[in-house]
Amino acid sequence: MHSINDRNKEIGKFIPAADDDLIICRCEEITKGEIRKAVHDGMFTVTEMRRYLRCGMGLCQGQTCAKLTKNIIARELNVSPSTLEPATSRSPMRPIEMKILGKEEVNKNERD
Amino acid sequence: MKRYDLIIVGAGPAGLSAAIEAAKKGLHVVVFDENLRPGGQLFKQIHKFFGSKEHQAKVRGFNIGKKLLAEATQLGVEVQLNATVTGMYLDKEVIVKKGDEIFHFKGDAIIVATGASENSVPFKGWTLPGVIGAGAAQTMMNLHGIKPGKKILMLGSGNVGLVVSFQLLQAGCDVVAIVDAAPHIGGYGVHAAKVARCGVPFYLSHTIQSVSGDEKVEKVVIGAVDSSFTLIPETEKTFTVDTICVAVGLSPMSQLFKMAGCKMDDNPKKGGQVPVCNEWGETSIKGIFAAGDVAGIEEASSAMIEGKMAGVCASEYLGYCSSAEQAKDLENMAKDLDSLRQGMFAIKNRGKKIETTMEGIPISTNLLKKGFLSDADIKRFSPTKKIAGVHPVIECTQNIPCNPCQDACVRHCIKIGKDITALPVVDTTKTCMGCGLCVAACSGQAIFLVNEDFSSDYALITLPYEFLPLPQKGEKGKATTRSGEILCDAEVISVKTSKAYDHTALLTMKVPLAMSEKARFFKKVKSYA
Amino acid sequence: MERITEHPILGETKKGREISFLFDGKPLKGYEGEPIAVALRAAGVMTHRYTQKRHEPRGVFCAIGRCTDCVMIVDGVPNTRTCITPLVEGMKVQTQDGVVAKEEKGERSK
Amino acid sequence: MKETKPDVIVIGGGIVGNSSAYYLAKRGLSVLVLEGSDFIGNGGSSRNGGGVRQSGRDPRELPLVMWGIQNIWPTLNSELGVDVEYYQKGNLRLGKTAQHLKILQNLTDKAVACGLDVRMIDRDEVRKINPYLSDEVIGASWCPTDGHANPLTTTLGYYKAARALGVHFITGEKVVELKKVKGKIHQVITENTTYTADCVLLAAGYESRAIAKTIGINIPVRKLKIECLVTEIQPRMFEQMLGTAEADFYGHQSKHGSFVFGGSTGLEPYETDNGTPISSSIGAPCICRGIMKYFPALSRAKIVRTWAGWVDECADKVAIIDKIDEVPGLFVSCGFSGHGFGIGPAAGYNMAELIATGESPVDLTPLRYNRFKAKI
Repeated sequence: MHSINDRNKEIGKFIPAADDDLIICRCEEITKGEIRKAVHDGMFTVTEMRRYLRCGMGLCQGQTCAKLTKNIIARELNVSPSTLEPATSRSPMRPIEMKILGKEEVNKNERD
Repeated sequence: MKRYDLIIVGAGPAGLSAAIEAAKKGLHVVVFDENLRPGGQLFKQIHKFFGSKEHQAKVRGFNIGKKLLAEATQLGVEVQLNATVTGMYLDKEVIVKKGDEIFHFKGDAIIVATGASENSVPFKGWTLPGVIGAGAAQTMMNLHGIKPGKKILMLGSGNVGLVVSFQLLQAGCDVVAIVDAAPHIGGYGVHAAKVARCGVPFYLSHTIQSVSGDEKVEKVVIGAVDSSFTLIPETEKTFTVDTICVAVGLSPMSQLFKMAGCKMDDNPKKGGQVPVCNEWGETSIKGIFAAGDVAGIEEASSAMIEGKMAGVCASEYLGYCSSAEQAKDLENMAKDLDSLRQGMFAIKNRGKKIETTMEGIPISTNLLKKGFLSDADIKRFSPTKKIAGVHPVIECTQNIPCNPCQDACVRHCIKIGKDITALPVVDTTKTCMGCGLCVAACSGQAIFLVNEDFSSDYALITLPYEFLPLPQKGEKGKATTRSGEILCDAEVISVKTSKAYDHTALLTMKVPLAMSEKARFFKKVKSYA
Repeated sequence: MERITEHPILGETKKGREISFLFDGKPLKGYEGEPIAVALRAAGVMTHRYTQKRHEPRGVFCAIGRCTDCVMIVDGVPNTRTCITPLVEGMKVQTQDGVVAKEEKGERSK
Repeated sequence: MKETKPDVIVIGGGIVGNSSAYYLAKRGLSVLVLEGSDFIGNGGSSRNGGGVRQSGRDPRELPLVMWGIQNIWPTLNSELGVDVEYYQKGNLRLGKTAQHLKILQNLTDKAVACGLDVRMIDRDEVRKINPYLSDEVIGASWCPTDGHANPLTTTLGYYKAARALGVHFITGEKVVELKKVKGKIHQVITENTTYTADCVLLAAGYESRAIAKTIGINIPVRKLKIECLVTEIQPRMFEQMLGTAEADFYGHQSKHGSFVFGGSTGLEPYETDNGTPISSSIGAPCICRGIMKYFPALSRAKIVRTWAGWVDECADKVAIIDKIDEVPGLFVSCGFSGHGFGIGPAAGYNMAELIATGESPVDLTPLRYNRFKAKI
C-alpha cells in the first residue's frame, strides 16, 4: 500500500504561510494556500485536487501548473513528488471549437 | 478512414529524422505539426551545435532544420503543418485539426515526437505581463523578429538560460543578470563564458523574491538563498527591468501516450512523465514509438538519433526492412548516441559531484559560480610555455562531447582524439597559420588566436564576434576581460567574415602585450547610428 | 518593443506586407501573417486580458500556444490564442476581461 | 493491518459510499471505507453530467430522489462545508419532433402520477425559459424543482466531511472477496489484507457484481461507457439542467461558466477499451453535433476536455438499495444506471438509517435486490 493511500495519515494542522496567496494555476487562479488547505481536507492526489479545486482544469489543462501542484501536495504530505501520480491527460490537446470538433467527417480520400 | 504506414507527430529534429529514415525504407509517411513552420525548436536555435560531424556539429540549429526538411520532402514524406493532433485513440487512430476542420487518420505505426514544454516557477508577480518563458523569448526574437524586452533578467542558468541570454544580447537587448537558486551554473561553461565576457553578471544561490509593476513588469527584487533554498533576509538586490525570462527546465509533452493508454513512468531524471520504452523507443503498445525530448529531456542532437532509431524500428515492425538490417542500423546509431551521452553533463552523471576533468585537472569553480575562468584556471588548463607567433588558445575546460575544432584545423594543431569528450590540446609541434577556422568552428566560442609577437609592445587577439553592427577596421574601443570588465584600449585590426565562418565574424584587435592573456572581448565605445 | 530589423545570424527579418488592424477600437499597424501578439508587442501593448476572478492583467507567457495566457477576443471570438493566430488585415482585436471584451464591459457599466 | 474492528465497512469511495459513510458516522457509528482505485470518487461519481433530477426517472426510484431534493440538497453546502454548486432552476427535456413529444408526454404522465410537479410546455414557453434554443425545438417537459450540482465537489465534499467525523478511508485497497463466518458477514478480504466487521455495505458501482459474486449473490449490473465534454468558460447563459427526449445529450452550464455535456454514440456496448475508460474518437464529435442542433449559439465554444467513464447499468436500469437477507450484515447500494449522482445523497442517508436503525425514511421495497425475475 502506498503511504498516501491511508487517508488518516497524520500530516498535522494547516499552518498559514506568507506565500499562500501565490497563484499556482494561472488559468483558474488557484493559489498555493488553497491547494495546501485542500490537502488537509483529504485531497492527497493530483486527481482529487484537480476535481476539488479545478486547478489544472482550465483553458490550458494544466500545461504550466501540473508539476507545481504536484510538488505542493507532495511537500504538504511530506512525501517525494514521485509518490504521487502525474495528472491525467485528456483530449483535446488544444482547445477546439464545437463546430470544428463536431464537423461530420468528409474524407475525400476514403476510396483512394 | 485514411491509413498511413507511419504517422509521425511533431516535425522537430526527432520527428523529421524518423521520417527520413522510414521513408528511405519505403514507408508511406506523414508528419503532422501544429506549428506554421516545421523544425520544432531547431528554427529558434541559432547557435552552432556541439558533437561531431555525425551529429551535425558546428552547424546552426536552423540550418539543420532546413537540411532535414529538404531531405524529408525529397524522400516523399508528407509534412503537414498547422495540423494539430488533438487526440490519440485506440487502434492507432489520431484526430488532426487543420484550420477549421478535423480529420481522422490511422497509422499502422505511430511515432510521437512532440518534444517538451517549459517548466515554470511561481514567485510573487509571476503572472504580470513581461514575465515570459525563455522559449517565448526565443520564439519572439528568432522566429518573429521582435525583441521580447529592452532590459531583461534571466532566471535559470542551464543551457537554455545561457543560450537564450546570448541570443538576447545578439538581438540587441540588455541582459541585466542571470539568476539561479542552485549554487552552480547548470549549463555548459563555454555558454556561460560567452555571456559573462559581454558583462552579464551571474547571481548563483539567488532567486527572485518579487516582480512588480503597474500592469507590467517594472522591477525585480532578487535575494540570496541558503542551501535549503530559503531566502536570506537583507540580501535583496533590485533591478529595473521590463522582462523576466524563466528558464527552469523542460518537461516531456507526453500527453498523447497517456491518452492512448501507453504505460507511463514518472521519472525525474527524464524531466517528468514519459512513456515506458525499450532502448529503441518502442512503448508498451506495439507499433507506438517515442523519440526525442518526449521520451526524456536531452537535446536536439540526441533527439535526431533517437528519431532515426524509431524510424528504423517502425520500418522493421511493418516489414519494410529485415531484422538483420535493423540490427545493423541500430548498432551504428547506438554508437553515435552513446558518444553524445558522455562527459560531465551526461544524464548518467547528473547529480554527481565532479571535481576533476577526465584528464585529471581540477575543474574551475570560478566558471561554475561566476561564469568565467579565473587567471589561476587559465594557468592550470593551458601550459605556460610561450608559443611563438600566432597560435590558438583554447579555453575549453569541461568534458563535453564536441570536436569540430579538431576537424577545422588543416594543420592538425588541435588534438582531441577518438573520445570526443576529451579536452582539446594544442599541438605545439605543428605551426598555426592563423586561418581562424578553429575560432569560427568552436560551438562554444572558446577558441582565440593570440599573437604575442605582433610587436614589442602589442599583441593581437582574434575572437569570435556575433553582434551587429560589426566594428570597423581601425575602430578604437575597449578590450574587456573574461568577466566583461573594461581592461584597456583596443584597436580593431581586421574583421573577417566568410561563408566558411558561418556568420561568426573573426575580430582581431590590438592590445598592449601585457594584456594578451586577459583581453577576450571587444567593446565598442560609441554606437554607430 | 522594438522589432529586430537586422540580426547578426539570421540577417534581415522577413515580414509580410504592412497592414492595419483594430485594437480596442484603435487602428494599429502590423505585418500580415505574423502572430497577433507580435504586432501588439511591437505597438507596446503588453496586457492582453484581465482575469476572471482577480481581474489581474495577463500577457504573453509561452508564445507557442500552450499556456493560453495571451488570449483575447479576436473578431468576436473570446479565448483566442494571439501568440499563434496570424494577423489579418482589418482584424478586430479586443482586450478580454474574464470572457467578454473589456471595452464592451466598460460601456455596459456606464 | 492493525485495525480495530469498525461498526461498518463501506466498499466503494464514490458518492454513494461516501454519503453513506458520512451519515453513518453522524449517527455515531465507526466506519472504514475501502476504495479500490487510488482516488476517491473515481467511478461514475466523477464522470457524470451533474444532474439533480426527478423528472424522467422510473417511478420506483422517484420517491427517494424527491425526498433527497426536499431534505438534503438545499442545505448540503452548509452540511458539508463545501460549495456543491447546487442550482435548483429546473430541468428542460427537449423535443424536436412529434415522436419526441410523445416520449416526453409519457414520462411526464408517469411522474405526475407519483406527485411530481412536471408538465409539458410549448414552443413559446420553452423559449421564455431558455432563449438560446434552436428553431427546431418544438416543446419540452419542464420540471421546475430539478437542477444540477457539481459531482466532483459533492463527492469529495462528503469524503472531506466524513473524514472530519473520523471515518477512515483507505484507497488502492481492492476488495477481492467477502466471507461469512458462522452464517453472517464477517470478512472483507482485499489484495493486501483482511478486514473484519459485522456489517458491510457494498457500494462499488460496476465492481459490485464481481465482489457480491464471491459470496454467492448475483447483482445484475454491467459496465457501460459514457462520454462527456467540458467547454471553456462562457458568459452566463442559462441555469437549467438540460436533456432531450432521445437522450442525444444532457448537461448544464456550471457555476464556473463552463458547460458540461454528456451523451452517447449508440455504439458504446461494442467498443473496446484498454482497461481504463478511454474516450473514443467518435464520442465527443457526436455529442458536439447533438448540442449544436439544440444550441447553435454554442457552436464556437471551445472544448477543453473530454472524458469517459463507466456507469453501472442494472438489468432494469434502476438502482438496488437493500439489505441482503441471505447474508446477514451485508447491504448493497449500486446499479444506479447512470443517474446515481442526484439520488446519491438520499441513497446514502437512507442506507445509513437502514443500517443504524433497521428502517429508512423512504420505503426502499421497490429497489430490493431480489426483484429480478425471468420474463416468462
